Amino acid sequence: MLEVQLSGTLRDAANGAASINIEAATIRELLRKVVEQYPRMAEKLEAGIAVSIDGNIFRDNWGEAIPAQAEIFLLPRIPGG
Amino acid sequence: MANAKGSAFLLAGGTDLLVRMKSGAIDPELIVDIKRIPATQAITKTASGFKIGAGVPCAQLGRDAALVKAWPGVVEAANLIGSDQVQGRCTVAGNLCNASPAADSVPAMVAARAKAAIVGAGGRRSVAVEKVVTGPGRTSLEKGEFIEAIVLPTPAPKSGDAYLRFTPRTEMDIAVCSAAVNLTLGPKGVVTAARVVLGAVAPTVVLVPAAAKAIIGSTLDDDALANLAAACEAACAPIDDKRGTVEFRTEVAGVLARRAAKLAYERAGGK
Amino acid sequence: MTLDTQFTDQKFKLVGSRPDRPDGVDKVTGRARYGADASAPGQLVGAILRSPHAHAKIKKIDTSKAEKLKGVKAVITSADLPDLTNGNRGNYDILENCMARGRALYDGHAVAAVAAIDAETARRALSLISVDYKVLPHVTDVDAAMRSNAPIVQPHVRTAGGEPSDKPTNIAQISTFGHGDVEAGFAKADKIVEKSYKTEQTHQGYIEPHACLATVGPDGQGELWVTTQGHYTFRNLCASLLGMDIAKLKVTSSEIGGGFGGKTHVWMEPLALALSRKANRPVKLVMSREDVFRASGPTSSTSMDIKIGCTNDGRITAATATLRYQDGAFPGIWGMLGAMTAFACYDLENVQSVGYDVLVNRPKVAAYRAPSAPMAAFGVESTIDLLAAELNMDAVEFRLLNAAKEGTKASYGPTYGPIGIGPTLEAVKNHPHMHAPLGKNQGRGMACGFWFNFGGQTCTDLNIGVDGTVNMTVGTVDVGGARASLSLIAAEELGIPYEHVKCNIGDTASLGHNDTTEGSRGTFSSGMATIFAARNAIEELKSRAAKTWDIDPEEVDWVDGEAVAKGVEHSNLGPLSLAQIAKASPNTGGPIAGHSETVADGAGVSFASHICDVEVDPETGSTRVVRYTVVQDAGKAIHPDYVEGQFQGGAAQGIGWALNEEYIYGEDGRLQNPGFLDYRIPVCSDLPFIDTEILEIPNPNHPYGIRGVGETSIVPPLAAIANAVSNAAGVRMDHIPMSPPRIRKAIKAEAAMHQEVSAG
Amino acid sequence: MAGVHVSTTVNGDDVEFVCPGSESLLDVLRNRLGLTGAKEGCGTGDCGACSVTVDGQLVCACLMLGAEVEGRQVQTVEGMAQGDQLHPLQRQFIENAALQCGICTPGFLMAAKALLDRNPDPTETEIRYALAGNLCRCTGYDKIVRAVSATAKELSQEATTKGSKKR
Repeated sequence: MLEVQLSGTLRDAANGAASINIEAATIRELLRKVVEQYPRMAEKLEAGIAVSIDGNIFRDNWGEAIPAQAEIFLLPRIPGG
Repeated sequence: MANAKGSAFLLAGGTDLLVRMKSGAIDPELIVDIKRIPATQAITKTASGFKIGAGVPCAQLGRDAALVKAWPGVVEAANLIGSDQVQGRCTVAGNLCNASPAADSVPAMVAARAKAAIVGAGGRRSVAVEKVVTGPGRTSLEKGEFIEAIVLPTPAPKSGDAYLRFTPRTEMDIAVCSAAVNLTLGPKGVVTAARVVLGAVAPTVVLVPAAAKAIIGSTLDDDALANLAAACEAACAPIDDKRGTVEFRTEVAGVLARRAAKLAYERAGGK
Repeated sequence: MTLDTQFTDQKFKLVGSRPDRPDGVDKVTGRARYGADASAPGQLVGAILRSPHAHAKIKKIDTSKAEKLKGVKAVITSADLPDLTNGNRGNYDILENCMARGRALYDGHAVAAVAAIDAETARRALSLISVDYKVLPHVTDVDAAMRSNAPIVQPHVRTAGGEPSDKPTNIAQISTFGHGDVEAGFAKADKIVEKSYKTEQTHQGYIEPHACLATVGPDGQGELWVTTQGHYTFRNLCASLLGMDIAKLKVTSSEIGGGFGGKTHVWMEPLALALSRKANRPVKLVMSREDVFRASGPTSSTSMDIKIGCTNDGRITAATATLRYQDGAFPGIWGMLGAMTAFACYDLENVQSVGYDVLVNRPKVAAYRAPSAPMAAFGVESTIDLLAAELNMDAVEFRLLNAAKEGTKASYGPTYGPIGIGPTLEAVKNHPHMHAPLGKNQGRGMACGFWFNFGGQTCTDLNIGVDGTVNMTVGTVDVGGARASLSLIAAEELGIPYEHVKCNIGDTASLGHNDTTEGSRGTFSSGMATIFAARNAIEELKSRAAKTWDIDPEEVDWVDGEAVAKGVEHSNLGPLSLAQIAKASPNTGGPIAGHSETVADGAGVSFASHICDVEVDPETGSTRVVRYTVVQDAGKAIHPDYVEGQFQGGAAQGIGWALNEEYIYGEDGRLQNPGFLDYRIPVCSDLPFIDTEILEIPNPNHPYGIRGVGETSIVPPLAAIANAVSNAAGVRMDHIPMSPPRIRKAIKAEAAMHQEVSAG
Repeated sequence: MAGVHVSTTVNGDDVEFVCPGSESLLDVLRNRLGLTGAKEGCGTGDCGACSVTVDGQLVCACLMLGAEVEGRQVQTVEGMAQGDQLHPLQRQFIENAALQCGICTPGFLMAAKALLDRNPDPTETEIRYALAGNLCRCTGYDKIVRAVSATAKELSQEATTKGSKKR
């Protein structure tokens, strides 16, 4: 079971929760289950999201494997200059 | 020109005119390029001083050794306008006629007692430079009149002039405020005559007789300089705008006048 | 094929050298073609009418007189741009920003556009369009916009991330980051410093205005030549807004004359396409400099409160930041980014940062090089200096004591891998600059900065010619020398000379989707795709060599640009060079190519520390930067000249921001200084040489260890210069830019306070 | 205003064109003569990207009327190289990585050439002030100043060598 930390306004969509517990082996599975648990997350995903796995930030690669016990953060997708 | 139906403009360097055309502020029906008139293109040394043709680019002033020696402050001021690119085109007559309170060359010309040689349908007349500009963007020139030259006198012996401006950048900027000082020394380094002029602190440049008075009779000691600065501050009537505040312009005008006076004093041979 | 992104500590022959850039000759001879340098047969000139009001209802637009003017071929208003956004509010905002829809939201907001046979006719046509406005109250200041009685910019907006409410507000979003218990942390502190700061709005100031040439036919096919950081993103967005098929709009990125984030967004390109579609002729649309300032995307102005507490031995116990960023007239995420980056340099047990995204009647804010980070760093790094002074501790030592390191939980959440903040601080500590004597009225300051960096979708194609030279096509825009770096990487992998590689930027018809060149991703992501494409080509080259030799491909190795047959049984087979294999390719299976379509993820975070000396004229407040040093972690510098260039350019932009650049709005809500005369970017005589020191702490997620380098260099300057000015002038500067009037005012206030104190 | 017929010389070639009296030299060069090397960064003489020389004098082409170049000698960046030989400034700009995006480069080259023509051995300060009319937003000017310095050095060495050969 992963403890998925939520940042910023993502907590709004999870009824204010700072973290949620999800069983997932890839980013794709993680995001699917997040939306299943919290349907309002769908809009946030649409707007863009990034997943930090053990400190490495992934924006797009949903096939990325998530190690067991990994530290997971859901972050809003960030633009650059 | 006087016969033009719409607006007619004289093109000297064009560095202000083209910007105004581009912004849509003016839409001339007629543009007359005076640079094709050879007399407007020369700096002439005369018995009484220098005649700078209306088409002479400012950069040319800096290349005229005699002029630089006689009026270093005027040349400095003219050479502060814009970049090298602009220097190759802009003119002191144009700088005057554009009638900006922040024009760099104007305070120095006023301090130097320069005169504008004006030509029109009614003939020629000569007017002190400080009488040409009547307000921001406004001059006392009649329709059909134009300036054919700026005339500078021969400086009195043991004289010096200087011009300093404040800009946030080192170059490519408009004066937030400025000061020109022209002074003459008597025996023992005592100032016997002075003209102090401020720019960008009022709708037109300001000649400050009280500031001149504060240093006449002195050897530019600290008290005299403090009085000079105070007189300058008192003469300021600036506005708050994107380039500076009333408070800042006023106090820095005093600082610049002080520094310009010292520079002019050195140039006059004072120690 | 190896797709392993892990860093391998490969030994390089070419990477790290400094060859001439491949686009150099074009750019020094005037041949390089930028946005405004293209033209098409029958081309029309486009022009845009803009709102003179900061906030107004548009009651009516009458274009009939303009349409009748001879030479006018098309006039458009929002009626010609029907809403096809299908509920996507983000896209609707972009559409509305390109052309006002019933309301003007800022001075400069486009309200109508024309296409005519020449510029003069287009200009006259604009003057014939009459717009009936009802002027509404406006707000341009971020703090004023947050007050409950402020004019509302976007009536549909409700605060995200705050207490649920149905009241219209200008606070679009509140974003909170952090961990621990800050109250408990402050309770443990021996010293606490709390201070408020402000920064004014600045513009990226790229020298090339936005420009494009659009052609759309009645068959629904179109082409767009445009100066952009992301032609694929522009294509997708323009196609979507105009109801075109993505495949039928070909977008070509011109040479780009600077972007720095400002060319990641569309501003007027959909209008050029709409005009062209209506006129059925090519339309060239070029912004004036005034348009660029009024109607493209500057960065946020901000207001913030920073509080940091520490123990007497210099350990920070708690830190908080409240950051109010204005987004312009459309919701953005700029306050959120400020909150994420504010404390990222430090190892903090208790930290909280709250970012407010606030709407005002100003142009839509866009990314500007490490967007939002410089302002937050200004507040935090100024406060850190104040705290160090309270402790009587050296400011660098204090930072080193509290710097984040591998294993630190970042203030924005995740735990750091190997990072460079400590090493940059050590380098600063030991740098001769820190120990050089200072002159009269001079002061020294230093500061740190952080930025994320990104990767993203990326494609590279690599086609090998029969003469053994390599034509490479990439999809990221070259904003500052990337073609040189990517050619070095391709040559390195293939084992051929740098001069044998020609790198092109492909149009949208040539490659799959590439994300915009933002987030310092160009060399990181296209570098990764280039490595993969080259390795893909090498597999093919090996198989061709095997065919030539009639042996199994498994028996072929690739060594220094040559195929080598493995094992003693093949010792009679001499190596085959890339050129030899290429020459034989028509008979071994046809053209040889390598390609890569990938998502380059795992861009490493980046840190920098800057040192700055300034001289302040106490009588005028005039400030000159007299010495400047940049220390930054690049992961791996592929072409060090252009890494240094990024460091120097970022520092120079930061210097302008710190000292003189600012948007100045009048009471009427109009921008007062939309030009390079009064928006004062640094000129050559304003700056000293900018010294650089490149650190190389490999990014574990890139085969070469590359980190992005483009953005972080703009993060520390505001703070470093503020610290230097404060040390030189003896007063703490809390408002950016530190223009001469602000410095004079601060000096006078300080003197008055001292007088009061001594009198009391 | 009515069209003006102008005969002039651009990069050594005789050229004729007709333009409205109010049209800038920059628009004439770019839109009528196909010389897009000079760029419009501001249109108000504040960025120098349109720098060209007229009778040897460095000017902003945006601040001059096309009609004014009647009978004059106009030089643009396109005329800087001699055949396939780049001007030393052009080469030094490439070798010193003195450009990033390159939009300001033609203007800088023209301004730097004007400087070296009148002052073959400028100090760093002289270079910085002479180039102050040209804005660059990418480089922080560092490598530009170095490239101009290096060119001055190169040209002076060349002059010395030539001089000694003559002797």
